[in-house]
Amino acid sequence: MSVPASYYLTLSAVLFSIGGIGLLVRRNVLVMFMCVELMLNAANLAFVTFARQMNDVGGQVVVFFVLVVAAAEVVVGLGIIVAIFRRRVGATADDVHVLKG
Amino acid sequence: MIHAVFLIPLLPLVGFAVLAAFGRKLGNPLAGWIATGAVAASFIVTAIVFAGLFQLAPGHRSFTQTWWNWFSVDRLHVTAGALVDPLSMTMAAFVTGVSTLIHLYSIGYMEHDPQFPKFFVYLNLFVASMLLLVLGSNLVMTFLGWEGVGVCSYFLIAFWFDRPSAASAGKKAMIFNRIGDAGFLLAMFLTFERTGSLQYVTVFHRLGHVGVPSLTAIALLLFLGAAGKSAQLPLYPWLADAMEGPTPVSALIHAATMVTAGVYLMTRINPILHRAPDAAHVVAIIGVLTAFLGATIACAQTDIKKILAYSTISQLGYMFLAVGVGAYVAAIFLMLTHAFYKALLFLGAGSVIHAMNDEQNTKTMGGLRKLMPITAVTFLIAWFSIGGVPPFSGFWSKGEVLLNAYGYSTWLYALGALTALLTAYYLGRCYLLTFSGQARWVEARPAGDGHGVVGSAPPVESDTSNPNTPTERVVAHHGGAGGQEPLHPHDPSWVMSLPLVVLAVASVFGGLIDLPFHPNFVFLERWLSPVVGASLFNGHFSVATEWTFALVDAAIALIGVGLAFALWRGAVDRPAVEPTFLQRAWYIDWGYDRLLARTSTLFAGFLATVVESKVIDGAVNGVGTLFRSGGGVLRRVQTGYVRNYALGVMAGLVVLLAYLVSRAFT
Amino acid sequence: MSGFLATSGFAIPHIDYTALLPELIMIGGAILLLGIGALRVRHLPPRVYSALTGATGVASLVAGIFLWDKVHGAGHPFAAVAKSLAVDGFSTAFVILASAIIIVSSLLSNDYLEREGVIGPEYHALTLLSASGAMLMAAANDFIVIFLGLEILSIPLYILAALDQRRAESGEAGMKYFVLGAFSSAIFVYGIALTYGATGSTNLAQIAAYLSHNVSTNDGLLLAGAGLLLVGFLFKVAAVPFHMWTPDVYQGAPTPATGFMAAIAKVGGFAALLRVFFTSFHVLSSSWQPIIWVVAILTLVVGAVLGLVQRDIKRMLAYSSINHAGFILLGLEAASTKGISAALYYVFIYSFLVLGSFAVVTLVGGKGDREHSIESFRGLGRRQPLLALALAILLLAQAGAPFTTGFLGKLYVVEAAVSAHSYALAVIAMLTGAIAAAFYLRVVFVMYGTRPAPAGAPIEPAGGPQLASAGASPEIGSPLGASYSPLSAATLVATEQETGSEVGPTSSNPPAAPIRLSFATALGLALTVGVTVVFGIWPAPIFSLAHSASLLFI
Amino acid sequence: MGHLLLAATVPDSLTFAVAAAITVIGALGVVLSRNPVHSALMLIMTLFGVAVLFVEEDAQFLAAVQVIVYAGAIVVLFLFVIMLLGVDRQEALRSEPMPAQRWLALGLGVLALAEVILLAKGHWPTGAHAVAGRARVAGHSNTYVLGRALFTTYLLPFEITSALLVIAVIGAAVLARRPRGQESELDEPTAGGPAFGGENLGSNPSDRALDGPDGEGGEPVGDVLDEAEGVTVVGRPEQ
Repeated sequence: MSVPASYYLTLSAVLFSIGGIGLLVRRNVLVMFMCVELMLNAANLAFVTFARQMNDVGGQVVVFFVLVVAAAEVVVGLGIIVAIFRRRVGATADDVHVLKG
Repeated sequence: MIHAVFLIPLLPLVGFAVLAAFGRKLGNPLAGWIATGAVAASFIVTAIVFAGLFQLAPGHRSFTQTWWNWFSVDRLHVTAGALVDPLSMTMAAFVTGVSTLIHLYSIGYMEHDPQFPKFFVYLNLFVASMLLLVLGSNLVMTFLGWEGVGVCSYFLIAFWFDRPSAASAGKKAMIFNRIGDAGFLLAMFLTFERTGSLQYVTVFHRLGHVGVPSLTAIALLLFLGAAGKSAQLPLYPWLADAMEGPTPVSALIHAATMVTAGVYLMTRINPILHRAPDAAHVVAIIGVLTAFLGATIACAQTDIKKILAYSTISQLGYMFLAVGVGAYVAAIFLMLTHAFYKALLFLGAGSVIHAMNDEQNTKTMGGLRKLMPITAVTFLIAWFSIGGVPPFSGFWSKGEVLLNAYGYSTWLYALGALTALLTAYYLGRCYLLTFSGQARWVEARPAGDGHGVVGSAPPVESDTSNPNTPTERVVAHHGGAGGQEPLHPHDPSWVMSLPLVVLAVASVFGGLIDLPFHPNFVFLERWLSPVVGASLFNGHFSVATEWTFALVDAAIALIGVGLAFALWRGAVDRPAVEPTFLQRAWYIDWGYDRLLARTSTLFAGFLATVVESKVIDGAVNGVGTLFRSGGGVLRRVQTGYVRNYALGVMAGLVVLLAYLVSRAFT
Repeated sequence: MSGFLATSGFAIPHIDYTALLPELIMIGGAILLLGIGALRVRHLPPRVYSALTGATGVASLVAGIFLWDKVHGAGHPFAAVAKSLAVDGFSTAFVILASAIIIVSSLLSNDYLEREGVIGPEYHALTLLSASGAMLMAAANDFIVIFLGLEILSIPLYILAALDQRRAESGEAGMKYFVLGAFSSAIFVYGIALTYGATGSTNLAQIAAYLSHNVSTNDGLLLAGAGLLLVGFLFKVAAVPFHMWTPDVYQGAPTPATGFMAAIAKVGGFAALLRVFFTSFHVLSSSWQPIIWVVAILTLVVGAVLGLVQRDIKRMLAYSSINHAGFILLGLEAASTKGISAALYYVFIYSFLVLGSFAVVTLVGGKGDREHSIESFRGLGRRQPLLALALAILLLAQAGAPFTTGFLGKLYVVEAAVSAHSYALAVIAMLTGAIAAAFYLRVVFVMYGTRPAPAGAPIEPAGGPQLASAGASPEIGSPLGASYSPLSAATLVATEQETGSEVGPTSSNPPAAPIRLSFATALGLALTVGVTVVFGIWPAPIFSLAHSASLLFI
Repeated sequence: MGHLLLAATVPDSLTFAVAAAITVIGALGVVLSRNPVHSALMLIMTLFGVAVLFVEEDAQFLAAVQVIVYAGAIVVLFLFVIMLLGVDRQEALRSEPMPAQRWLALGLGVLALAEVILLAKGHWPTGAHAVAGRARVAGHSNTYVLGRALFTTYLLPFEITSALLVIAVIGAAVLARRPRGQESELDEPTAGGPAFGGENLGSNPSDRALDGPDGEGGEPVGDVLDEAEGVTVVGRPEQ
C-alpha cells in the first residue's frame, strides 16, 4: 500500500504556503516569480494526487496545461522584467513604485 | 396627422442638439434664427395635430401614444409616450406659440451678448423640456420635463453668472425648486405604491381602489411640487430673484410657461383632486393668499421687473384658486390669457430696459409714451387686460375665476376681488411711472457719472434682502463709455416689436375663446370637457348672475384704474401708499434670510422644510469632506510596493477562507 | 494522422467549428496580422493594421450573431468540442460583446499608434488574442478552459501594459500587473485543484451534476476550492481587497491599452465568475453570497471614496472601474436570473463607457501620452467642444444620469438586489453612486466650468470662496451639473479650490495644441457615445439581449 | 497519523519522506537564499522532489515533463535572465524596509495553510469518482492514457494552448526590443522615435531567435539589419 493521499496533499499545501510567503517577503522580483512557480507546483502535486486517488486521468492532464501556462508566463514575465531592469541596478521590486496613491 | 405628436418636443430638441454642437460656428444671429425656426416648426406641427384632434369626436379626443418602452423594472413599466388630449394639446399650442414669439424677440434683445448662441441652446432645451412636461403620458415623463425646465431655468437665471446676484438667484431658485421636487418624487412613489402604475390613464382608472387619505397625501405632495415650480406660498421668493435673468427669459419661463407647469399638473390630476376635497381646499386657500400677498407687494415695488414678478406670483395664485375650487377650465383660461398679457408686459419692460440702457427703476423713467409709442400702447393694453378692464381678455378669464370662487366660498371671492382691484392699480402705477409724466431720466443722469441712475435711486431702495439693485447687464456695446452717451429711447427693431403687437392682439381678443353668457360661447369649456368634465365644480350660474358679476368685475377694474390715475398721474413718490413693509415684501424674504442664513437655529412650521434643506445641505457637505479625508487616509494603503499589494490579496484570501472555515464547522 | 489515431483506438471528438468560430477568427486574425508584419512590407501605415483588426472584429461579430441565432433558433443551448465549450445565450452574448470591444478599440487606438509612431502589428495582435481569451472564458464549460482563457486574456494585457518603454510607469505597470496576476492565477489553479479533488471533475456541468447529488454544503475541501477560485476571479475583476493593482496599472499602461484592458478584463472575469458561481456552485450560494456581499460593499466604497482624491484622470477612472465592479457584483450577489442579466447588462454598457472615456483621455494626453492630470482637461469644453461633449456624456453616464445606459445599468442591478432582499446593499450602492458622481462631475466641471488660463496669466487664486461658489457653480456648464446640486457642487468647488491652489503655479502651461480627430477615432467615439445615449433612451434591445443571455447551458 | 505512514510499504514511505524533505527544503531554500542564483538552484531541487513524487503517484510521463520542461527549460531561463541582468549578487535579507510586511506575510501564510488544512479536516479524500477516464488502464502506459485524454476529453484546451504560445512569442519579441532612445545611442541619432515595438517582427537581432518561421527566408543577416533600420526611420508617419 502506498503513502496516503493526505500526506501528499498536506505537503502540497505546505509548498503553496511557502510559495505565497516567499512572494510576500522577497524583494527580488525574479525570486518572487520563482515563488509563483512553487505555488503552481503545489497545485500540480495536488492535481496528481487527486488523480491517483480517484484513478482519474483528468488531474494529470491538467498538470500538463499548467506547465504550458507556466512556460508562457515565464517567457512574458521575464521579458517584462528584463525590459524594466536592464536600465536599473538590481531587480528589486521595491525600487519600482512611482505609481501609488 | 395625430401621429406627428412626437415631432412636437423633438423639433426643439433637434434645435438644441444642432446649436449645442455647432452654435458657436453658426454665431449671431443665425443660431437665433435656427432656434426660432425649430420652435416655430414645432408650433406648426402642434397646430396640425390640434386640428386633427379637433376633427375627432369629443369622446375620442383623449388617447395615449406610446413611442417606446423606456424601461421596466419589476412591476414598473415606464413608457416614453404622449398623452394626447385637449388639455395637453392646448398647453402645447400655447407653449410653442408664445415661445416662438419670445425666441423672435430674443434675437433682437440678445444681439449684442457675447453668449448669444448659448442663450438659444438653453432656450430650445427649455422648450423641449416644457413640451415633454405637458405631453408626457406618465408621471416619470412629466417629472423629466419638470427637472429639465428647472435646470434650464436655473441656467438662464444665472446666465450672467459673473454677477454674484445672478448666481445666488440661480441657487435660490434651485433650492426652492428642490423642495418642491422632493414633494413630486414622494408623490410619485406613493402613487406607484397605491396604484401600481405611473401612467396617467391607468392611475386615474384605479383611483377607486385608493383610500381618500392616500389621495389627499398624493395631491398635497404634488401641490408641494407645483408650489415650488409655480412660486406659491411658501415657496415663492425665488421668482422675484429670478428676474436676474435676461428679460426674455423672465417673459418665457418665469411668466408665461414654466411657472404655469404647476397649474397644469394640478389640472392634469383633477380626478385625484376631485376625490380629495380637503387637498383642493388647501390649494384654493394657498392660491388666494398668494394672489393677495403678491398683489400687495407689487404695489410698492419700484423695479419694473419686480413689479411684474410679484404680479406673476399673484396671477398664479388666482390660477390655483381656480383649480382649488374645481374651476379647471377657468384656470386654463386664465393661464392662456395671462401668458399673452404677462409675456407682453415683460417684453414691453424689456424694450424699456433696453431703451433706458439697462435701467430698471421705474422711478427714474417717465415720459416714454411719445418716444416709444408701440411699446407704450401695447403695455397699456396689457395693463387693461391684466387689470380686468372689459372687453380685454383678462376681464373674461379673471371674471370666470372669481365667479367660480364665489360659488365655492364668499371669503375666497372677497379676497380675490380685492386682489383684482390691487392688480388694476399697481400696474397702472407701473405704467404711469414708466410712460407718462416727466422724463426723469434726463436729469437723473448727470454728466460724468456713467450710471448715475443707480446712484440716484430713491433711498427707499435699501432692500436688504437684495443688496444689489438689479440692473440688466451692461452688454458690450453699452459698457463703459456707453453710459455717458445721451439716451435716445425709441421703439425697438421689428423682431422685437412684432412679438409685442402679436401678443397685444392676443391680449385684446384672447377672451373670445371662452365667453360666458351663453352655452354656445364657451369654446374652451367644451373643448376641455373630456379631460376635466367629470371633476368640474358643479355650481352653474344663471345668466343674470353672470351679468351681475361681470358688471361688478368691470367696476372693480375701473376703480383700480382710476385709483392709479388719481394717485400716480404726475406723481413720483407717495410714501403713504408705498409702505416699507410692502417694499420689503412683508419681510418674508428677509425672514427666510434670517432664519436660514444667519441664525438657522429657529425651526418653525412650514419653514422646517426649507431649513431642513439647509441642514441636509450642510450634512452632505460635511460627509463630502469626510469622504475626501477618508480617501486621503485610504490612499496611503496604496503604497506603490507590489509586495504590499500581494499582501492585500493574501489578507483577503485569509479572511475569506476564515469565513469558509466557520461555515464548514457549523 | 487521423488514420493513425483511429487505429490506436482514439475516437477524436467531433469538433463543432461553428461553435469555435469567433475564437478562431480572433486568433486567426492575430496570426494574419503578425504574418503581414513579418512580410516586412515597408511603409505599411498603422491604419492598415487597425482596419484589419476592425475587420476581424466584424467577422467575429457576425459569427457571434450567427451563433446567437443558432442557439436561440434551436431553442436550446448545447455543449461542443467534448463538452468543454458551452454554446448558450450567455457565451454568445459575451462573444458579441468582445467582438464589439475589438471593433471599437481598433478604431480608437489608431490615432494613438499613429501619433506615437508605433508601426508593428503587435498591439492589435495582442488585443485580438486577449479578446479570444475573454471569449473562451465566457464560453468555457471546463475549469481548464477557464484557466487557459484567463491566461490568454491576461498575458497579452501584461504585455500591453508594459509596452510603452519610454515611460518608466508603463514598465512598472506591466511588472505589477504581471507579478500580482501570476500570484492570483496560482491561487486560482490551486482552487481548481481543490475543486477537482472535491468533485472529481473539472467540467462545470459534471461538477454541477455531482454537487446536485452529493452536496453537503459544508464540504470543506469544496468550500476551500470555491474560495480560492473566487479570489482568482475577484482579482481579475478588480474587487476590493484584490484591487490594488488596478489604479497603478491603469495609470501606467499606454492609455488606449488601459481602455481596452478595463473593458476586456471585466468581460472575461465577470463572464466566468457569473457562470461558475451561478451554475456549478449555485448550491453553495448560501456560503458565497455573504462573501460577495462584503466584497461588493468594500468595492463600492473604496472605489467611490478613493476616486474622489485622485488628481490623475486615469487613476480616477481606475477607481471608478472598481466602483462599477461593485455594482456588477450586486447582480451576482442577488444569485438570481434577474441578477445575472442585470450584471450582464452592466458589463455590456460599461465596456463602451470605459472605452470611450479612455479614448478621449488618450487624445488629450498628447504626444508622449503624459498629460493625464485632471487639470489638463481645463477648458476642454472651449478648445474641443465635441471631444468634451463626448467625454461629458460618457462620464455622466458613468455617474448614472438619466437617459443614458449608465442610469439603467445601475437601476437594473439595484433592482435585482432589491428583489433578492439585499436592501442594505442596494442602499449602499446608491450612496456610493452618489459619491462617485462627484468625481465624474468634477471632470465635467473642469472641462466646462473654467476658462483656459490665458497665456502667461496664472490662474488667480479664485478670490476666496465667495467667487468660487457664486461664480463657478452656475457655469457647471453641462445640463446635469445642477441636478446633483448639493453634494456635487460643494465637493466640486472644494476640490476645485484644492487642486487650483495646488496646481496653480504650474498650471500656466502652454495651451495644448488642437487635437485632430481622425475619422476612425471619431467613428469609434460616436459609436460609444451613440450606444450610451441611444440605448439609454431605448434600452429594450440590449436588455432583451441580456435577458435571453441569462439562458445558461447548465 | 504515524500509523498510516507505517501502513504503507517501507520503500514507498521512504521515497515519499525523502522526496517531501527535498521538496520542502528546496522551497525554503528558494525563499531564504540571499543570492537569486541559489534560489534558482533550490527551485530545481524542489522540482526534482516533485518529479519523484509524481513517479511515486504513477504519473511517470509528467515526472519526465517536469524535469525536462521545468527544470530544463524554465529554470534555465531564470538563470539566463539573472545573469543577463547581472543581479547574481546577494540580497540583504536581514534588512526589511517595511518591517510589518515580513511578519504579516508569515502570519498570513501560516494562517492560509492552517485554514486549508482545517477545511480539508485532515481527510482530503472526498469520495468523488473518476470522470475523465481512468488513469491506470491495464496494458496501456501512463503516456498512452494521458495522450488519449489529451486528444479526446481535453482536445479544446490542448488546441487553445497554441494561442498561449503565440502570445509568448509576441511578448518576448516586443518586450525584448530596446526602445528607440537607447538604440539611437548605438546607431544613428534620430529625434523622437517609436513608442514601442517600432519595427516589424524580427527586425532586431535579438528577436530573430524567437521568430523562426519569419527568418527562414534565408536572407543574409545584414540585409535584415539594414531593412530594420529603414523601417524604423523611414516607416514612421509623422502625424
